[in-house]
Amino acid sequence: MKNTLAIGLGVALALSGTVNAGTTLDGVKGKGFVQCGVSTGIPGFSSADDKGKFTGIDVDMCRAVAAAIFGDAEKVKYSPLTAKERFTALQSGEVDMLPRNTTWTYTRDSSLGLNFTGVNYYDGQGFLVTKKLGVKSALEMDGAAFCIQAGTTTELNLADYFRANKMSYTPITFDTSDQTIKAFEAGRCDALTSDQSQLYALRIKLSDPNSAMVLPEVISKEPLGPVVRQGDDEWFNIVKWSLFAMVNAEELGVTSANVDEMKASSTDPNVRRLLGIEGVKGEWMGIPDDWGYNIVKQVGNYGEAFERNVGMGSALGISRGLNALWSKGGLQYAPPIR
Amino acid sequence: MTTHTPHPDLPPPSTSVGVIGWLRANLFSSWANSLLTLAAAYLLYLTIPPLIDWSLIKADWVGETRDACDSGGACWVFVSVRLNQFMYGLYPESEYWRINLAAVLLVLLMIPLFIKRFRAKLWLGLFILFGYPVIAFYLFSGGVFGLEYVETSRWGGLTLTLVLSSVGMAASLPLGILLALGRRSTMPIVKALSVVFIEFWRGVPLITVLFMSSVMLPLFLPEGTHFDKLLRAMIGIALFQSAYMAEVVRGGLQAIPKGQYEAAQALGLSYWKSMSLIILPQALKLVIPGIVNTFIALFKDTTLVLIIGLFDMLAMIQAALADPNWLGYAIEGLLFAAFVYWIFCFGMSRYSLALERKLNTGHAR
Amino acid sequence: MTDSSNSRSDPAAPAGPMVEMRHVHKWYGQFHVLKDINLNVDKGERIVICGPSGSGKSTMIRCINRLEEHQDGQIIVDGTELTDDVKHIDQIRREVGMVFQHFNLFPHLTVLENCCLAPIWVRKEPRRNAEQAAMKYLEKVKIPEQAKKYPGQLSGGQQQRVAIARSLCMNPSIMLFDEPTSALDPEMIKEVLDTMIELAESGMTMLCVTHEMGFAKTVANRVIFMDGGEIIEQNEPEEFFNNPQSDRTKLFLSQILAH
Amino acid sequence: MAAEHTPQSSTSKVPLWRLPAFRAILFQVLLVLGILAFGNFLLSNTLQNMEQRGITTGFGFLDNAAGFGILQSLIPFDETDSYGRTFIVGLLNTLLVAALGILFATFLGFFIGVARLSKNWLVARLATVYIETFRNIPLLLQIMFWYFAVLRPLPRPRQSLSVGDSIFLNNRGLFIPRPVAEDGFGLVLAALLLAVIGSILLVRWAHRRQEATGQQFPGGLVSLAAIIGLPLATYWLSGSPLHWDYPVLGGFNFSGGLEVIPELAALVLALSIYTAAFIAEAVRSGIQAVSHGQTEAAYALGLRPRLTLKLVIIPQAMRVIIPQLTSQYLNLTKNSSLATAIGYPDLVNVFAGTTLNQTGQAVEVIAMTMGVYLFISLVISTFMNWYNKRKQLIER
Repeated sequence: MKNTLAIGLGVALALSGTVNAGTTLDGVKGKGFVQCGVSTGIPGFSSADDKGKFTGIDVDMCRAVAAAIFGDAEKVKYSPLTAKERFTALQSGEVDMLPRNTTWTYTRDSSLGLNFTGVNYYDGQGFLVTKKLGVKSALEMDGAAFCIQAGTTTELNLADYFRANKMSYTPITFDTSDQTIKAFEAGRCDALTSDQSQLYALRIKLSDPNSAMVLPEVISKEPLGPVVRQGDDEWFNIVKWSLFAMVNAEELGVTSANVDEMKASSTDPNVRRLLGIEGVKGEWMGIPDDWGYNIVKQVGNYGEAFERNVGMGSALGISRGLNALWSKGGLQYAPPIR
Repeated sequence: MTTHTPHPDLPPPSTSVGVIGWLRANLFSSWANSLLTLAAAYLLYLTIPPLIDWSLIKADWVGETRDACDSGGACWVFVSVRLNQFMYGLYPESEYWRINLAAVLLVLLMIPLFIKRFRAKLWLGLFILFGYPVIAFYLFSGGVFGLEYVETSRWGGLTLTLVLSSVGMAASLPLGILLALGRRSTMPIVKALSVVFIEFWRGVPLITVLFMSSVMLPLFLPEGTHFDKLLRAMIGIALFQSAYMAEVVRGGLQAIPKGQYEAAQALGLSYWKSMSLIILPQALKLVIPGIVNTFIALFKDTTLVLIIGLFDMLAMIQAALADPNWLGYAIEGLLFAAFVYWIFCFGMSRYSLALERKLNTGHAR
Repeated sequence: MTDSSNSRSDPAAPAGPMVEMRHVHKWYGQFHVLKDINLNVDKGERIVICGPSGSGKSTMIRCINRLEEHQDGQIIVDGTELTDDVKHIDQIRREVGMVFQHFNLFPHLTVLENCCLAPIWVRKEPRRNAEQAAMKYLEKVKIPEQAKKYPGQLSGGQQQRVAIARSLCMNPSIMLFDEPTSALDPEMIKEVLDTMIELAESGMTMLCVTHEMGFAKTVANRVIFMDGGEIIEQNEPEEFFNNPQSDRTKLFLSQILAH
Repeated sequence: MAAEHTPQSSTSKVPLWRLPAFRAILFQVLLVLGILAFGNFLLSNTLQNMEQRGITTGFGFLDNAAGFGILQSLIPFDETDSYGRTFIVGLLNTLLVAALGILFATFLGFFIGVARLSKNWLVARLATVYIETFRNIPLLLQIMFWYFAVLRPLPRPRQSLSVGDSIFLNNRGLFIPRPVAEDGFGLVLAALLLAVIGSILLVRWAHRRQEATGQQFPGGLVSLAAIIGLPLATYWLSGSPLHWDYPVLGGFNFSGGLEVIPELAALVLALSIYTAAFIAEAVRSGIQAVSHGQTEAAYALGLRPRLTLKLVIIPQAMRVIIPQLTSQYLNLTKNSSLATAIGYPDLVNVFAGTTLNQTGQAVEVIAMTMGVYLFISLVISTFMNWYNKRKQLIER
């Protein structure tokens, strides 16, 4: 007995010793897929249909990274995470990247061991109220009860906002956004507060979406973007530039429909660099040269992803607003690929 | 000498037997009792008829959409439309037969356990506990024999509940036995370690254990070590329940008279032989009800995995409740879940009771 | 006797029977356990009841202090009739002591506490008096030195003697013994029987269900044989053993005395 | 051992590794080494991982301002308070739920357990149905059900159900007037204190009198009357030195008064109903463990049923019940962590939830959380062991 135990222990130690601390990219290549942390269900950003297939603008970030590395956008596995779990899951290596409606803040960037790679959606915190309540502004809501999702910046912003305006409020905090909307529907709270984009997404989950409205006010800046672990610059770059490639593609007018044509015939050096035909090398980040082409071909440019998932054509019907390209009055601006 | 002829049996007075006697003895033996009976009957009158009316008489059973639910009673259409998801989770529909096959196999394997004449019950039981899970695993996950690979994140519904609980049972029993033996060991360090281990797991809530295993475990392991999320939940559940199991088994070990230990030693058996051949079979037999109770607790505890984002049956139902097409049928969904869990738990507890009775008479003879 | 109601069987005769059973019937469900039992027990009488198991002997004596309820007939104990009236039941239970086959001592109380419990709570005696009385009876059953111990620390024979002392503490006028020795090891039977003999010699009225025929021969005034829920035969011990009247009794005696 | 007659020569002949004592020591040494190695392995990995990923460590975060609000707090708390204080707030909320749950579960459990043994067939059956229903359904499901069942049928604040314009019930909770002490209320408290002390003395006196004279005195009843009556009388005589803070309907909801939030109500309801089923079984098994012979012996001695219960049955049944009861209390306390499923701000929800998420220091936060539960359970089981030892039946 003791012998087998000792041997077993030895083997266990030896085995675990051989798993070397490699880079995230090596790990991903070894596994053959990107492990991507997404939400447990925010329509338009990341949600699974009843067949278990994930879609959304955040999901498209995962797919873009997979396309860049493997040339196959389907090589992704999704970990649905609650807001509470997400950072621990990323820190611990449970997931490789976290595009999950996560607001870029100083604390998170500097003390959690995380790096934000960019902004794939500029958002702001708003309020969803029932029309019957007759409230026109958040400033009229002294003493109201708010349904919030635990572990979000929303929780902090709400506190700040009411403190700044010398008003009181009651926070009712749930683990998932589904719970918040259910409690809102049941009348547990007067208003649901979250990022505005999410409010639109949650509103369609009400039995009568028209009974509720999103207040025009925005009380905070919520730049949302994919997050990776600190200390792995190579991986940081891959995720960051996957996003930039999508924005650049939109700016250059390259879409999934015309990318093959562009690749064959475009003479614009910017396009040629984006598609990996000349000038820049993928191997600088340890991935194939045609990474940009693969992203645009399989996922589309930023505008396509936006329209498909959250834009006017989707169930959410959100206008581009802040998320329009810088050249069109918005904030989306990507450094050039060169 | 007279020959004694016994008196004929007389019928008892009519007030003490039959319906009247029964009523008098059981419902109206005193005025206080009568009052109690009436109160209880009133309570039943208040609850049962409306419940039956709602859940059976006025209920809607067939249909495809919520429009089918218009008669004011329970809307079981919601459950029947989503039933496949509640049972199989997000498992690919074309592969349902694999789960069904595994279930049929299990039932077939279990049948001999209820046949009196069947001899090798112990071996079969051990096979079901330890051999069958391996078969079921390959059936479910595929990737061999040309079966399509289905990743564990798509396992769900009742299937996942059963997978989690059966693996938990299979793993926690041997671990629990080892710990119980460790706790009763004469070696001080072994004993101390067992005590610490048991008390630790018994002292913390399962939810924190699951949380730790689901998100923090990779932090403790070398970078790049990858563990399946389901497997991690299983490890958490197994460790947690093994501590409870250990205490149950320890109770059995303590109940075995000292003479049995001495007899085993006198036969010159080594520690492991005397334990596995003499002591444990008796001790485990004694604590079967306790073991089954631990299994029941484990079965119920598997619902907690929904908090770490695994889709067991309860989680599938919750997800279905968020479907805007079916809002407002939470009661039906939760009642259905309650019913399914109840059937399993109640079945197990009855089985343990029957077993206990059978073993008891065996003792008396 | 303060009870002025009609329950006195015969107010004119103060030395009337201690226990009087008239046409007593009892059923367990459909099963007729006691069939038309008629029995008079006089003051100071010592009666041994025997019979095969299931013959209703225990049931009969347990009816006397209402541990079992009879459904037909009358039972009168020391002038008080047993009815549903709680007052009567209390009255009778105070007069009747009982010793059980399995001792039924209270395991959470010491021997002394076992003995004092009823005197303190039922007769409302001061603890000091109750304890003194208890010690007296413990000395009588020859185990005063065990007073501070718990029942679990005593042997079976000692426990049964404590049980006897416990009953005596209530100063009963009649004692019921329900197979007091059948749960004991052979070497302990004697010590319990000796105690019982001593008690008999002090003039206590006793009803005793037992298979100890030696005890019956030496102590009893009367032996009763029961079978199938009826009293089949009753007689003085000598007559009973030497000259049984019924074939059923004879068969029983041959079985019990054969070994 | 064949060689035991000549121990000296045997040690020299038998190889060391075949001596049981040596094997035991070797095994234990190996075990300790193995565990140390394993622990070291985990620790070094964790440290390395945290270092590499730049995760802040240490407990310094406890002093930082939390910046979020908490639904229910037993101590003053606002957003500017520290994370350390969120720990206290969560812990107190957990203890509140546990205490309320234990209280209700015990009453309900004893009631059902006794009903289960009732001679009344209908009552016994109902109790059985209760037990078999609620202990065989997962607690998490029951919590969700009750939360839903509590929340769903209740009206919005403006349509609150009310009793005499002072107690209001709506889907934000139950609002009752809160007593506020004025000057002179100390007198009432003093009266209460006096009554309690008096009652203790009275019960002692009654006991001593019974020892001495055998006479009994209904000390319990008189004490109860005194404890209730005396403060009430003082309250009335001193001119009702208490006013009530009534809940008032403000803009969105009631303010003032005492508020019971639906999350708390649902959680306490679910926990007590669930645990009561187990306590009822413990009570039943405890009472049934006392053999029928004990009751008969007591009856034969002339003790009435009530006294029999008090002096013979309950003291013996409690030995069986108490250990099971304590472990149910422990389970209830641990199960209160399921609060997080319905958003009740308990320790797991507030501290291991929001605080963990805002600070990202999972290791420290989870360790503190587990530590608290571990501490509670160790304290309770230590008490239980002590109790068991004290109450063990003394046998040969």
